[in-house]
Amino acid sequence: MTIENKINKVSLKVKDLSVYYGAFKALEEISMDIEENQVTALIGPSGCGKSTLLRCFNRMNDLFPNTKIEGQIIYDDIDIYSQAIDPVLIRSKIGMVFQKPNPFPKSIYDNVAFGLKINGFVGNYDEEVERALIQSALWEEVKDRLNDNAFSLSGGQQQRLCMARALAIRPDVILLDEPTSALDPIATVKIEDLINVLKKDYTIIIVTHNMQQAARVSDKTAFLLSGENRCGKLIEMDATEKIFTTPFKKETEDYITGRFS
Amino acid sequence: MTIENKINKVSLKVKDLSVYYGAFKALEEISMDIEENQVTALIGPSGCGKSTLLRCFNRMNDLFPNTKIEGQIIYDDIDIYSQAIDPVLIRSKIGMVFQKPNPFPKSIYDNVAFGLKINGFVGNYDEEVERALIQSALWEEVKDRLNDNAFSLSGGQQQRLCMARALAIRPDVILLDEPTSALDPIATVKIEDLINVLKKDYTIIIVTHNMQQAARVSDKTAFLLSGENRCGKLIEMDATEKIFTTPFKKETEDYITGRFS
Amino acid sequence: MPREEFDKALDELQETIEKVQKLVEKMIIDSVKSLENRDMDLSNKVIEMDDEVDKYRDDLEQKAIFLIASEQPLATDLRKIITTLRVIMELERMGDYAEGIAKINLRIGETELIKPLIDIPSMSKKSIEMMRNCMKAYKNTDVKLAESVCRVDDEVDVLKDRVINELLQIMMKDPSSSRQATYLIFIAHNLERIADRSTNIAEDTIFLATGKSRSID
Amino acid sequence: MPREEFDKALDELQETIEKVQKLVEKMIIDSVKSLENRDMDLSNKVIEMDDEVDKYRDDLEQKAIFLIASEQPLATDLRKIITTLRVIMELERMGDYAEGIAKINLRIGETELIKPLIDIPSMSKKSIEMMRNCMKAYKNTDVKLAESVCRVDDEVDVLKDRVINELLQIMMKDPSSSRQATYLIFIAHNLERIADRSTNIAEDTIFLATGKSRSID
Amino acid sequence: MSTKIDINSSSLSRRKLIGFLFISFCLLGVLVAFMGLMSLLVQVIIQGYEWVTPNLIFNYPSRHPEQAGLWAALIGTLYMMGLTALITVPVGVGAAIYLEEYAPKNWFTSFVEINTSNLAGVPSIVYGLLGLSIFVYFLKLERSILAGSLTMSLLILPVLILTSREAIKSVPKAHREAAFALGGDRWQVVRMAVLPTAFPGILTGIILALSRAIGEAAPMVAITALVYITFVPVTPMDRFTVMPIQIFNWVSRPQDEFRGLAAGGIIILLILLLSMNSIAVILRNKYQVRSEE
Amino acid sequence: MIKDDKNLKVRRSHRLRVKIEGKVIGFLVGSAAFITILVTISIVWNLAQQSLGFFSEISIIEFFSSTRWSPILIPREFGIAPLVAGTFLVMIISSFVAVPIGLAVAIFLAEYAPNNIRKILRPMLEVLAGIPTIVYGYFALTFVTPLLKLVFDDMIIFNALSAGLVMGIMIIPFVSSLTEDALISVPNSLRQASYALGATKFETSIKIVVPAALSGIVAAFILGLSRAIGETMLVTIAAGATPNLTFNPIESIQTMTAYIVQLALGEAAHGSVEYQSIYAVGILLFIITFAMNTLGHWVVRRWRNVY
Ligand SMILES: Nc1ncnc2c1ncn2[C@@H]1O[C@H](COP(=O)(O)OP(=O)(O)OP(=O)(O)O)[C@@H](O)[C@H]1O
Ligand SMILES: Nc1ncnc2c1ncn2[C@@H]1O[C@H](COP(=O)(O)OP(=O)(O)OP(=O)(O)O)[C@@H](O)[C@H]1O
Ligand SMILES: [Mg+2]
Ligand SMILES: [Mg+2]
Ligand SMILES: O=P([O-])([O-])[O-]
Repeated sequence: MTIENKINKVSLKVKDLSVYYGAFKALEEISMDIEENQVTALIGPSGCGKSTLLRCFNRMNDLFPNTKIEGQIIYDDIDIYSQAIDPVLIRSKIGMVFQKPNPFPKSIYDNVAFGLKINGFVGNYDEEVERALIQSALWEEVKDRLNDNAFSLSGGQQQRLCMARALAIRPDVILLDEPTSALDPIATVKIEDLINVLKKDYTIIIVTHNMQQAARVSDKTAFLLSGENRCGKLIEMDATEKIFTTPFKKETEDYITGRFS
Repeated sequence: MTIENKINKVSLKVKDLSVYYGAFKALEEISMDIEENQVTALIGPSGCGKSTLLRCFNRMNDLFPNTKIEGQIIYDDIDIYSQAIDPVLIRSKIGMVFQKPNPFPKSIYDNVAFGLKINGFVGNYDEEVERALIQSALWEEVKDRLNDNAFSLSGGQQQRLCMARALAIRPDVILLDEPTSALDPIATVKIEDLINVLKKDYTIIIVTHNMQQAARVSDKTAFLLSGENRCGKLIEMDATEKIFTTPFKKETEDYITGRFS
Repeated sequence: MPREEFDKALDELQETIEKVQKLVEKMIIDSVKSLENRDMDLSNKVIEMDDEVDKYRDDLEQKAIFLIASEQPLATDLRKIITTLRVIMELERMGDYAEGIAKINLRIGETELIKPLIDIPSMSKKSIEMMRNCMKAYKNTDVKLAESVCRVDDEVDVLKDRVINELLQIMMKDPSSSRQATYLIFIAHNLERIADRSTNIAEDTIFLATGKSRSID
Repeated sequence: MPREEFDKALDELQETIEKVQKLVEKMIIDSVKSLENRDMDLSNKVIEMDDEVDKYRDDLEQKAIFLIASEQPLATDLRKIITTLRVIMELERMGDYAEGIAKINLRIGETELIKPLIDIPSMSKKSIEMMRNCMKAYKNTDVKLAESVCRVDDEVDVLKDRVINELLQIMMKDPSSSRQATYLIFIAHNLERIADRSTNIAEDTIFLATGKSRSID
Repeated sequence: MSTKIDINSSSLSRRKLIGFLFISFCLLGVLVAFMGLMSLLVQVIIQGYEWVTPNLIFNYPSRHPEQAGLWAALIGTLYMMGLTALITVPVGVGAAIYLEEYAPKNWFTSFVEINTSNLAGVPSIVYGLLGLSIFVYFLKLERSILAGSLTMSLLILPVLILTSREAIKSVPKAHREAAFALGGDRWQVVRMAVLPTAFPGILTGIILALSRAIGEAAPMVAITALVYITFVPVTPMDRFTVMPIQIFNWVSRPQDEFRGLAAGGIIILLILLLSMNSIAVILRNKYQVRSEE
Repeated sequence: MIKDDKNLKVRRSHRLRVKIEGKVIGFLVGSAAFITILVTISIVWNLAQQSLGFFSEISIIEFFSSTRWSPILIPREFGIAPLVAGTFLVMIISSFVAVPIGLAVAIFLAEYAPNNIRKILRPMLEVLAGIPTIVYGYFALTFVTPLLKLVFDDMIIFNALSAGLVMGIMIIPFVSSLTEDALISVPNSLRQASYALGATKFETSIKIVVPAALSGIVAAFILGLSRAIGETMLVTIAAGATPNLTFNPIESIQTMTAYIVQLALGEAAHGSVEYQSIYAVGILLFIITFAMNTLGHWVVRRWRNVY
């Protein structure tokens, strides 16, 4: 058997996290460890709170009115929800890529450089932009047209550009919310390959509806499910191979085999 | 071996069909037989002309300006593109369901009755609406709320409502253009089950990007591919099991195994 | 209930398996019977039945593979299909052994047997019982029953050794009976292998139930 | 090039297969060598090697099944993985036969052999050659080569019959050698089964290449 | 860049300060805008509230401020609105339907399209000039209420076409496709699938366009020439006046009493307008929520 | 024939009726669209014809080069410069008010205002945008001018400054609602992307949202100013009736539109040069605003980002 529960360093530690949208409790007492330089997949039926949980990691939920958080997320020995922490700082350490490619209506170069400028980077911008584009496997395709508008790229290229944009500010963690659901199969494969390369240097958390994708790219998989009261809970978290071949919980098995109703 | 090439009655016979959008040739000399009471799947990479071909079957392409058709589609011994034929008549015999559920902002009942009204149906509307809803496996879920707005239904229910709407006017053929691509997995399964039931009474043509779906629901599969000049051709058409286990053409194999670039 | 079609397809696979099981059982019974009764016709019939089993096997493999292709099964579903592929293979091989027994019977020809058959029929009975139990265990994913099947296998081994020893005695006493004795030894060997196959199916059942691999041996 | 990761995974499976092939080859060679040289230590080593083969087998099955789960393979890809599962099974069984030979050797014990070994080593050579060829055919999806392997199988069958007849003669002449002769007959039988397994792999190769099922037999 | 989170990043506090200054500026802008507009309303109310009497509504204009009233103008306004609506609504909505649903996409339709949006921006006084020379002199309608209505129709026609087109455009293409796929004729598709959905939007457009027409004074100045009207128009060929004109008339007089009277008239006019506008806004908000579902 | 209505019972005449109905309606709506073309043609033809009469008596050179506009008082002189200057003076003053404040209001509403505040403010602005211009004129004359007189005591009652400031206030709702539309049409995903990169709200608004909506914002400014040029009653009431080639805001001036009103009120004899002069002014006004509107729409079309 090669399924080993390797013990890796914990990058993000979630402790008893509950999330409320107004009076509605979207997530209840989630606790999990996100390990460093591993890909963690969040799976579960629609509306179980995967995106909500993902957005907690970089405090994007702060942007929605009436959101309330209980519990902690420990990153770098600090609770990112503690008073002293400005979410802006967190977000420059924990990058995010969204479901639909959303490049800015600027040149390819400016898209990648945006985060650097915002964060007051002093140094060689060209170098950093090139590095980020190489890392996101886009450099070869765009190096001769860095000043073209980002919208001139195909959907898959746009998504990789969004990856480059996130990578440019050298985050530790990258959050991906269904990054390929708007892409065709070929572009999807490219993004998955990219994730496989990036996990050597980054901690990655990915939300996906595609179970095969979770199986392909991730090391750990967490299964969330919302119960009667529509409130999401963590049912099971384990090595990906384990989850997809012999999950421990019946709910997981039912969901994975499509017998969940 | 159970892969048998049963000979069924031909419902729609495509003969040397070419389609032009202005000067651009989107499809080149397609010839195929669509068999009665069978599900035929059209697969192929994005932009190869699947939707274009599908729209030829009920002359929906007429609605786009500058579309030109060469060749014939024989239905009921008549070329549906001959001068004498009014496309409106064709469309009441060959129904269509689209990618995104598109119910009208009316009540559930009015949605289903819409086509009946358009076609000047005289008779018991209630009966017909019920029949169509039963056929589309939606009756049980909506029978107590027929006057609710159709938007109050979930995505999957909406799509089944669109099926019912198409079924209400008793078509012979149903065209489905990626009918589940906007739905979640559970709703998808329901639509697939529905297709499996409907094929006993209807000839069905389905465009899908999901190869497993094509494999699950269809009896025959046609693989289209566009070449250098972006012009779509029919590469191979055969029994579905054959296409997905041992396709004849290398292009098909490459596409199916995801090695197409 | 979701995945109805898929569940139906899985049930169909199971039905085919059961059909094959019945066939193979009959083959084993008939082959031993033909040996006991020196019934060459029956032996020939057994040999013919093997073709039928092969056809079922091919059909089922085809279907199972297409099912994997079309349904993207995961977890238990996937194990179920993979196990089906393994089980049908074991059954088919069991059929081959029965066919082998029939063929040996033809080789022995219309002569009298050198000794009355006692242990061989009881080996055959044990094997068939094992087969039934393992298939029951498989059908119901019954790990306990599967494990018990593995234990019965030892009894068959003991019987086999007894048969061989006995036949060796006969050979030593009466060298002219060597050929037939050797044939009978092979028949015992075949029956023992049939029992082994049941053990394999039992192990497949454990894999199906737990995902644990079979190398417990 | 798309599906790089998947192709890499397929290559890994192939590598494991080749490793196991080498191991099993060594087991066969060593088991026959231990028989020729009356080398009990070597026999014991062969028996130990079987565990290693089993481990590889389990590992590969695990990986292959996960690959099916995660990559949704279709057409050739799917056949490739299914075939890999079959091939590893055949190889493992071949290892079992080699182990069987080694075990029989232990049973024969430290006594002299009743006759010099001629046909058994040449059977072993033929089987190994078959194995190499069928694995080559499998690796390169070479249908021609696979078909040729099936033909060599007949030669092995002829050899086996010769060995059995010869041993039967010896038994009749010298009943006291019956036991050892029977053992040697089983060894020949095992070698023949090894060759059969190669034929199976050759048939799997044909399935892989064409999708046609194996019941050509 | 460091890996550790730097809690007291100084550059961050600078960035935050800039952001704070900016929002302060924005708030100041909002304050000024609303102060300006509010002081307008307050000014009008302060000066005019005591002039809002039954006299103001039911009397004819007079040289004596305390006897002067809006009656002729009020009826004139309503009369003109009715006529304008009769003329504009069928033409405007029809043109919008044609442009959105029937017209092939070619140079002609794109010309019409650009043309309507430009017409919507043509100063209202130019429409007044147009009405003056075409309706008053060329067609010899004199300075009649019909000439006024026709002029006003020209003025609001582009606006109505634009808003109706927006409303029609906002009906998803998918609805049309679905209706066509059910065997619908083009007109059936428009009538049964498009117009019901577009209706609230079109209605909003109509109300907004009419309320614009009520407030417009400039073209009416050109048509009516500010004559002194002390009767209520009966036939479409009668001379007339409208409320903004009457108010303008009062504003232009130097006496403070007339200024107060003007303020009173403005209050009446605003009440009429605000209620129409509010209906439109409410209608649109309701309709927007629906389409988001 | 296609197995028509094999199963479905339908009225026989139905298809035919639908067909005829469709044809008639098609014709009707087509003619409605044609009317809009007629309107344009008649505007241009009418203005051109009338002003041709004017230019046959007054040379076009004098019209553009003379700096005095005195259509009634002898010596009559028809130099358009003072009217144009007056018009642009008011427009420029109003742009100083409307552009920054309109932008600030729009950014506040689109980016900062919490939902409930936006829900109140936006309709309020829209309703205010519907207040007739005559009311603004009244406001300028009776409120702003007296207020300004406290500062500039030598100011004339009718002056460009008061009219311009109120004009600015008047077009704020127009500018801000167009601008807000442009800002709101920037998809939220861009804002989220920016926040996710560690941008503050200010940085997101200014560096992402505003540039992304720039074409719409510029168009809003242009269209707003075009409106200021064409505005009539406000300037007629508050800015005076003194054609005056000056850029001093506290003087009395006359705009093109105010001139037209003045003449139209005076019942200038139909066919006289004075009567025709308003059409000459009108066509110039038409050309200027038409050009600005075309520019505004072109900016939107040309630079719009398609998401
Ligand atoms: N901003 C919000 N305000 C209120 N409720 C919200 C908000 N965002 C999400 N929700 C609710 O919280 C629950 C979880 O939503 P979330 O988007 O996290 O689910 P998800 O698992 O990502 O679903 P999906 O797979 O459809 O993306 C849902 O019931 C959703 O309706
Ligand atoms: N109305 C149209 N006018 C001009 N070109 C069109 C039109 N519709 C489709 N095309 C072009 O025709 C080709 C085939 O398009 P079609 O939509 O049929 O492809 P498809 O196979 O359905 O693709 P997808 O899988 O993305 O839906 C494409 O190159 C497309 O750009
Ligand atoms: Mg989500
Ligand atoms: Mg398509
Ligand atoms: O086929 P077997 O010899 O392994 O039973």
